[in-house]
Amino acid sequence: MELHILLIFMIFSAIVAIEVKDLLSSVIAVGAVGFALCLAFLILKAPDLAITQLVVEILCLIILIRATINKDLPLVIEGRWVFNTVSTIAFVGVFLFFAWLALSELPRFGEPTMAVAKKYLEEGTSKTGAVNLVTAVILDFRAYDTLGEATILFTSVIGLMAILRRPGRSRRKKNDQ
Amino acid sequence: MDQSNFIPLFVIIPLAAAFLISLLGKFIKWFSDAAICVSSALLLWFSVYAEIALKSSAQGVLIYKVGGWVPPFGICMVLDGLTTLMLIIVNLVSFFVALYSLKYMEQYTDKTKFFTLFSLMVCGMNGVIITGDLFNLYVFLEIASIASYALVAFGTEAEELEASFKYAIMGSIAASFIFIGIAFLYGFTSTLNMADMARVLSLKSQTWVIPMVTVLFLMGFGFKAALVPFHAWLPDAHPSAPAPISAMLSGVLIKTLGVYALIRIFFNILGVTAAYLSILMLLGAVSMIVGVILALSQWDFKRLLAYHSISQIGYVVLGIGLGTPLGILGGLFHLFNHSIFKSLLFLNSGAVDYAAGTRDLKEMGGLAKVMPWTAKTSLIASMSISGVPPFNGFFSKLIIILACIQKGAIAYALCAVIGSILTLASFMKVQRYAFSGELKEKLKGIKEVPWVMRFSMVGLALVCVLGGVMLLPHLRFILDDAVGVLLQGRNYAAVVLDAALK
Amino acid sequence: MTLIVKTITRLTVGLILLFGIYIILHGHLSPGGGFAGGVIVALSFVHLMLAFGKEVAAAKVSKNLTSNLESIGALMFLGVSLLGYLGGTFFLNVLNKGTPFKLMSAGTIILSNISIGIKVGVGLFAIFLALVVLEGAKKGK
Amino acid sequence: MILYILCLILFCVGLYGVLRKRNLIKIIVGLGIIEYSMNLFFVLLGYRFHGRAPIDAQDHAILNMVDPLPQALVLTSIVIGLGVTALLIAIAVRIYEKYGTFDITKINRLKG
Repeated sequence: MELHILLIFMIFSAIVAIEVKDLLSSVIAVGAVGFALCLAFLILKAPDLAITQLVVEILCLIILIRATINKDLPLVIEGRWVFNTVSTIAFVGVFLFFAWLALSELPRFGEPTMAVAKKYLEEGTSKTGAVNLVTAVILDFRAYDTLGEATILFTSVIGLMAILRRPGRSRRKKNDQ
Repeated sequence: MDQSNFIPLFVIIPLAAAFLISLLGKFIKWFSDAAICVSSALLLWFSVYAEIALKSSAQGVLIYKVGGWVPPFGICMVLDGLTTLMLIIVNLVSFFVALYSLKYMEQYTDKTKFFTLFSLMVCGMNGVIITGDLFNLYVFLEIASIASYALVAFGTEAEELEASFKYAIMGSIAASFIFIGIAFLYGFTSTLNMADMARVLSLKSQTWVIPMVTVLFLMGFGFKAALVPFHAWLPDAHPSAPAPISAMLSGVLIKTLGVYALIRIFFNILGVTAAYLSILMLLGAVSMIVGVILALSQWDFKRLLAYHSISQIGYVVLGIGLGTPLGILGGLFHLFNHSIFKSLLFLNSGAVDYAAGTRDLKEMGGLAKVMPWTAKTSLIASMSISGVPPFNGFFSKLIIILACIQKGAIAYALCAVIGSILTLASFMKVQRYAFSGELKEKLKGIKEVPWVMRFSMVGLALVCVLGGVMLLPHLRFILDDAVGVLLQGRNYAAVVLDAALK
Repeated sequence: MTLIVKTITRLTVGLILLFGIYIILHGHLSPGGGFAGGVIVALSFVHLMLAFGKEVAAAKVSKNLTSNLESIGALMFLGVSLLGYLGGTFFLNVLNKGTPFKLMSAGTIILSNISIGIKVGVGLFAIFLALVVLEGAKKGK
Repeated sequence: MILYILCLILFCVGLYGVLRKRNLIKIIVGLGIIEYSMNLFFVLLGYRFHGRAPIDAQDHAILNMVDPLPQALVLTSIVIGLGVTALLIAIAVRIYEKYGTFDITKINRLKG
């Protein structure tokens, strides 16, 4: 039940974050969604994710606030809003309807099949020596994924440095001279 | 196990190169150039070696169990016919492009960051190709995508940043669709290994899960492959990138992340039916026609090429969507050919940009006199892309059209012929305005590009001319193995799991 | 920032850093691990910077140091994965698994956690530096 | 079931924000919401009623743990989200510098 309330709260804050005119308020509202998500992870018995989500959320908020502060706040003028609203609602309706059909064939909520995960639960500690089975999965059974994950962060740091460097070109084009 | 020990090297080599370049490249001037050359040459060698190793293996598929965990509990790498074909394509193109960018990238600052990102992008593509695990595919797809977002904006001019932002947003939405699709599949099958997933899917009955997942993957990978309703980012992103990166993006990235992942998942995991195939054919035909029509009115050299990428991807998807052995053969062969001649064309456009400093076709003219190498290689590439015999593009287009007729899809065959004619017209325009005619006064002083850039263009042009030999009986096994992998459908599960348990 | 903020920062920043290191080292025993711990380590430095001002920070910390450390962290993780080749397979957990519930257990997992912690901590701090401090400092003028 | 649908509604809200808003920061915020919703969706799939966190205890065996695999995958996905967000903010900051606005109706030198 508490999950339902949290999710409704998240949807509400998300709508606020999308619709509010002030950029700072928008960023703070999305922070609220993130912290609610962190609580949801705790309720879903995922403490690793809750910690990670919490700290990542803090970092994202700091960066987003510093990036948006003192920047312009353009008026959002939506053209053709009737058409847009109708098409959006139609898309969402179709998407949710088919998702509902497909979801009803999945195992019911709270009773996953766990074909592969059963083995992790049974043998994880004895085979890897790690007590925290999530760590056992990410750093032993699926460590190759984690290599990819570390590489993604590396890529985005290098990419960010590359984008922020100036000047970008060392030689001006000839016809500009 | 011994036989397959080299498979992780396809990821380890570019990763190690990327990390070392970013660490040492700042202190040692020549290090980044040397490292990128060595790593791409090694990768090319290993992808040829993979073909040999696969040929000599007993089961026709090599499995590498990462960390020694038996699939589906760990991640495994799968090397089969389709994988080796894709590896050869990616590493061949990236080798020539790496050589080309040694000189070309001197126009930009901070070459070490460029080579780091380039290496990471190659690593991501190789990872996508060799993995046998669905979530791992997603992770490596993101590596390649993030590297490409950053590389599109590498020049940090306003247009480049704008294109990169658009591309990153579209790409992230596509990735989120793929992620939701993977979540659905995981919820249903409770496994992530592609072979195991195919096995479970063929055992459990369902009516709506696979259609839902199909649509999600079609949107996700369709974005990455720039099929027509999802193509809006491509004509901005590809021309904005530096020329070597345009060559990589158009030449191999959209094929690896889009077409390869799409067909691998559709054919080998979800299982294809006539309905899905007809969707693929329709998307392919629409992309083919719309892309080429949009290309006709372009005057920017690189934008024109980018629109042609959409059109040519349409050929590939149409050929594969036919679902017949001949059609798939044509589609895969065209995939190979297109990656060669499209990268060559983008390198040509980069050479023109490097020497003459313009991308506008109206400002060029008579460049054949001052840049003979560029002009000749671009003529070869133009003939290839328009399907003029005896260049490689002719054979693959012919096979696709024949396969259409064989299957009775005359309308699609007509579309393919019309698309080809329009392509020819468009490239006649390029040749006419850029290379032939009178040399303009402003362009009198320009020189041919340096020899490394010429070398990569000539190398790719040679592959274009000789591409047809892939159809000879001795070399045809490369393509036939790849076709066989797709045609086996969900038997992929049995083949891979058997080989993994040995 | 005011004196209150600076004083409290002096008192707490060490604790945050220690907590991050604890999270990294106990990744295989309790929730957390290299990634979460790395972010906490990065946040402790971010905290310091936000309190003591960007001018001081931008002058003191060089961007080269962070990016070098990050590459080293990434290389370390790749090295841990290559350690598996000692046992014959990429990413094999070759080291002694030890007894569960002890700090020194789980073979290579603890090494991976440390290298990811370094990489993530330094990488995110580099993002913060580049995006907030250096950009912000330039804007402020 | 209702939880899954609520989660997908959150996804749609994010998608609406990305596709319909004109401000770069709003678009990034929308993408963040999409990432939250897809992470939550995956974790929901692994939940078991009356489950325990997947960490062994020293003195007694814990039965009925939740599925650790989605948690491991979502951990990866959170990092991917962070990387993409950081990169997008960098691009947005540079665009702001070049154009002096976050409004995409004014950022249209490319024809599309």
